[in-house]
Amino acid sequence: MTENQINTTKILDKDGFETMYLNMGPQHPSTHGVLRLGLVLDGEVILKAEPDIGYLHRGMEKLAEKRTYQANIAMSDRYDYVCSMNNNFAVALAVEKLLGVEAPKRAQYIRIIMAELNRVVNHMLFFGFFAMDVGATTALMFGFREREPVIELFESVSGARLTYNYFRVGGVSRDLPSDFVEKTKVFIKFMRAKLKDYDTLVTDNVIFRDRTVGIGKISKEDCLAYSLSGPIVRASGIKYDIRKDDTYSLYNEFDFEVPVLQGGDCFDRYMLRMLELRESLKIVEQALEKLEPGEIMAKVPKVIKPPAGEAYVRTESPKGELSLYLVSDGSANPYRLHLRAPAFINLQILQKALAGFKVADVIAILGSIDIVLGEVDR
Amino acid sequence: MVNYIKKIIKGAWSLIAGMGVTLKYYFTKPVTVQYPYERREIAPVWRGTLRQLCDVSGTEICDGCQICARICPVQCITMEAYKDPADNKRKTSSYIVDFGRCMFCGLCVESCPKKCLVHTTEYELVSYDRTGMVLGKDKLVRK
Amino acid sequence: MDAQQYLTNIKAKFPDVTDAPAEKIKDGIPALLCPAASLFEIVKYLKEEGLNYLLNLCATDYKEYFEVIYHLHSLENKVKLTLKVKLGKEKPEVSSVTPLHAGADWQEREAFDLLGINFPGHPNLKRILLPEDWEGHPLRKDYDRKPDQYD
Amino acid sequence: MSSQYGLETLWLWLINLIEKFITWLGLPYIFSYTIEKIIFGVALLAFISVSVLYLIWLERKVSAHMQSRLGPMHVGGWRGWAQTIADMVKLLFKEDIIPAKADKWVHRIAPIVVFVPSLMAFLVIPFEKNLLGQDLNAGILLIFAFSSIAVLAIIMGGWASNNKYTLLGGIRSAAQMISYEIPLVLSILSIVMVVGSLKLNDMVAAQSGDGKFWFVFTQPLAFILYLIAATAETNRTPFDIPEAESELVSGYNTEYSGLKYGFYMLSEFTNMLIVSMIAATVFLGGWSAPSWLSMVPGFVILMVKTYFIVFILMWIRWTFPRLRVDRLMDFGWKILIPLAFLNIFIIGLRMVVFKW
Repeated sequence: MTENQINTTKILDKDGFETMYLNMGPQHPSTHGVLRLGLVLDGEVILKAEPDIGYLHRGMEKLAEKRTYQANIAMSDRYDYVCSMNNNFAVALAVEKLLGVEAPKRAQYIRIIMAELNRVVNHMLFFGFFAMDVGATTALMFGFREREPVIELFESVSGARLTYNYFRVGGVSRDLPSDFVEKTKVFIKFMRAKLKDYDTLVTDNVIFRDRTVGIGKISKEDCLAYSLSGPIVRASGIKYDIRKDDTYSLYNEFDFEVPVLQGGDCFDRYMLRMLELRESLKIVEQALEKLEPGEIMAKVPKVIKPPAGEAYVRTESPKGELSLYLVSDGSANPYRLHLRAPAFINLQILQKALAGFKVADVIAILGSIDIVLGEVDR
Repeated sequence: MVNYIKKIIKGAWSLIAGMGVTLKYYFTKPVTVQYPYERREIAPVWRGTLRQLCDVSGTEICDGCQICARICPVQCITMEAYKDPADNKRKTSSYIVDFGRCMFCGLCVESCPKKCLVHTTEYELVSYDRTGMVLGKDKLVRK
Repeated sequence: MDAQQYLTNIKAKFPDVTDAPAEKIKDGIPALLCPAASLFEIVKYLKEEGLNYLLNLCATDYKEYFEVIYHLHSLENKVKLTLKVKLGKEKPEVSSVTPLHAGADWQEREAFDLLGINFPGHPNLKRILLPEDWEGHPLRKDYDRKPDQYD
Repeated sequence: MSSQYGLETLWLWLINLIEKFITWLGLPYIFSYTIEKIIFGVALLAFISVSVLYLIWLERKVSAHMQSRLGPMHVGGWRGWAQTIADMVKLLFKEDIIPAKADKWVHRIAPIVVFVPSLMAFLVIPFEKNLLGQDLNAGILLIFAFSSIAVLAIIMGGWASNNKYTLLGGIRSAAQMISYEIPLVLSILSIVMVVGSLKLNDMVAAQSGDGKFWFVFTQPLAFILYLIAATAETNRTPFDIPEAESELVSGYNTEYSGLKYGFYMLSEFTNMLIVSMIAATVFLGGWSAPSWLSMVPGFVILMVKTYFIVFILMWIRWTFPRLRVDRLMDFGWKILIPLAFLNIFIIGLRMVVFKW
C-alpha cells in the first residue's frame, strides 16, 4: 500500500545498467480496477513484477460476521460484481450444507441456468476487455452488447441488473417469468450466431494472434504450485473442472465437455473461455429442457440458524474455484466466512508470469488471467 | 517460401474479413437507447424505490412490526410504532428509509408479513444533498 | 489412494496427529488436527504422496485459540483432506508452507494481515489487504474498531 | 479538366483584383504577393481547423456506428455536430498543468512544434490546379520533411513531462516514426520515378486525361504500402503504440492538459488529413476528375477522395488490435521496406522494358 511495500531499491540489469521502476496503477486504464503493479523495467522488458492489492478492500469477511445468512447472500453480489449469480450460488450452497437442506429440483435447475448464463456474461466481458487490452476497441462494445440480453433476462427474473440477490437458502427468491424459457432460447440462438462474428473479428485476426500466441506461458507445474484454478489451468492442459470432478448441485445430470487446451499462453486462455462459453450455452439449453414446474423453495425456517459446524463448499465460478469456508456457531450470523476467491489466488502467478515480457504483454497477460478487483480485495 | 507467402495471404485475409465484420455493423442499426428521450422497458419485478401500500379504505396496512428494519443488511429503515388506543392496533408514527444507504436487495419486501411494502419500478433517485435521499412517510405511503 | 488410506498413512508416520471432532464437519472432507511443530513436515509428506494442490488456507479465531485450516487436494485421486492447526492465543505461529506451495504466499499474508498469525519461513510476510500502518487484526473476535468520522 | 465553377476561378479573380489594386497604388509586386499569401494562409488555417473539428466528430460517429452505438447525439441538435466545438471550448477553459518536475520550456514548446509543421505541409498540396500555397518543385519532399519534425515534438513532449509513461511513449514513437518514414518515402518514390517530378501538380497531371490511369490502379502495391506506412506515421491503431491507451495511459501526451492537449489532438487529426490528402493527390488523381464530372469543382472532388481515404483509416483503426512494439519494428523493417524496394524494382523494370 505504502511506497515501501514494494522494494524500490535499484535493481541492475544484466549489463549492470540502471533499471526503471514503473508504477502501473492503481489508476491505469487497463489494470482492471485498482490493482497496482510495480514493474522493474530494462527498456521495455520486465525484470521483476510485484502486484500490490488491497485498494478495494472492504472487509467483506468481517462484515459477513455481522450479517445474517440472508444478508450475506445479498453481500455476496459484491464479491465479484461481474458474476453475482455464481457468488450467490456458493453462499447458498454453503449455508444449505450447514443446515442440511437441499433445494427442490426446479430451484436447482434455475440456479444452474442462472450460473451458466452468468458464465456467459463473464466470458463476454472477458472477450471485450481482453480484446480492448490488446487494442481492439470495437470488440469491447460487442462484448457489452451481447451481455445486455442476458442482463435483461436476469432483470426479468430478479429485478436487478447487476446485484441480483436472487438465490435464497433453500431455493431461489422468485419463480421464472412465463416468457423466460422462450427468451432464453432466442438468446442462445442469437449468441451462437454472434460468436461467428467474434471469431472473424478477433480470434482469427493475425495481429491478435501475434499479440497473444506464446505470451505469458504458464506451465502445468506452476498451475499446481500456485493453486491456480478455472480456465487458466484448463488452458495449460490440466482437465480440472469442479463441475465435473467434484460435482455439486445437479451438474452431474448434464452432458457437457470440459474444454482443455495445451498451450498455456494468452491465446489459449482466451480460446478456452470462448469454448467454455459454448459449453455453457449447451448446459443452459439442457437445463431449459429439464425444467419442470414445482416448488422453488425448500422448507427452511424464517430465521436461519444452522447448527454449529463448519463446511468447505466448492463451486466453479467463471474465474476459477470459488469456495466458501463457513463456520457456524448456531447463531443467526456466520461465525466465520472465508472466501477462497479465485481471482485473488490466480493473481499470484503474475509475479512469475510477467518476468521477461514487455510492457505491452503485461496488459495481455493480466487481461488473460481475468480478475475482478472486487474479488481480489474483498 | 510458399508457406511464408501463404501465411501472409492468410493473415491479410483475416484482416480483411475482420474489416468486413465492422463494416457489417456500420450499416446495422445501433443498439443505443437515448436515455432521457427513450427508455427501455423495465421488468415488472424491478427492485426500485420502496412504497408502502394502503388498503382500499386508505388506511395504512403496516403495523410497525420492525421485521423489515431488522432484516435490512444496511440498516436503512427506521420506524417508530405506537399502539393506537382507538382500535387497539399497532401503527407507525414514522417510517423513514434512507435511500442513500439502501442497496435495493429486496429482503425487506420479501420479509414483510403484511405484504404492504413493495418495490416500484422507479430508479431515478436524484437530490441535491444526502438528506434528500431520506424519505419519510409522506413520500413512501401511497394512498 | 483414497482418503482413508491417506489418513492411516499420516497417523502411522506422525503419531501426534489426531482426528478433528467429526460432529462439526458438515462437508464430508476428512479433517486432521496437527501439531504446529510438525505441520510443515506433514504438508511436505502429503505433497510427495500426491496431495499437491493447496485448495485453501485460512484461519479462524475461536476466542480461546486460533485455528489455521489447510485444504489439500489431489487432482489425480480426487481426494480432499483438511488439516487443522490449533495455535495459542499468545503467540500464534506456524511454519509457512509457501516453500512447498507457492500459492500459499498471499493466503498466508492475508491470514497474517487479518488475524495476526505469524508464518516463520515466509519470504515476504507483510500486510497485503490493509495499509501497512494499520493497527490490529480486524478478523480477530476481540478487535475493537475505533469509530471514525463516518460513524 | 478543372471545372470553371471551381474555387480556383474565384481565387484567380481575387488575385487579379489585388494585383490591380497594388499596381494602382503604385507599390511593387512584392506587396500583392504578400497579401495574396496572407489571405491564402488565413483561409487555409480556417479550412484546416474546420475540417479537423469535423474529422474528430466524424471519427467518433464512424467508430460509434461500427460498434453499434450512436456516438455524440446531443450537442448542436443534428447528430451532435457541435460536440467537438464544445469539447474544444471546454479544453480552452481547462487548467493548464505543468508537472512540477517537468522541463518547463520544452513542455510548453512541444505542442507548438507538433502543430505547426503539420500545418506547413498543406502549403504545397494543390486543392485545385492553381489553388495552392506555393507550387514548389520539391513539393512532396517538403511534406515529408515537415512531417518528420512531428517526431521531434513527440519526443520533446515525452521527455519534458518527466513521466515514465510519456517517456516510453516518446521513445516508442521515435523508433516507430523513423522506421516507417522509410517505406512511406519509398512507396512514393516509385510514383516520382514514373512522373519524373516532385511537384504534386505534375503527379495529378500524370493521372488525369485520356489513356491515363490513377496510380492506385497502376501501382497498387505502392498504394497499400503508403497506406500502411501513413497509418503508422499518424500513430493510429494498429500502429498507435506511442499513445497505446491500454498500456501507456495516453503515451506522450499523458501529462498535457487544456489547450496544449488540444494542440496534440488537433495535430493528430491534421496529420490524418494530410496523409489522406497526399494519398488522394498522388494515388487517386487529386482534384482531377473524369470528363463527365467536369461540372463538379476540383476542390470538392479532392475532398471526396480525401474522405474516402479518411474513412478507410478510421475503418482500420476501429477494427484491429494494436501491434506490439517489437513486432511493429519487425513488420516495418522486414516486410514493408523489402516490399517497397521490390515495388521500386518492378516499376523500374516496367519503365525500362515496357516504356510505361
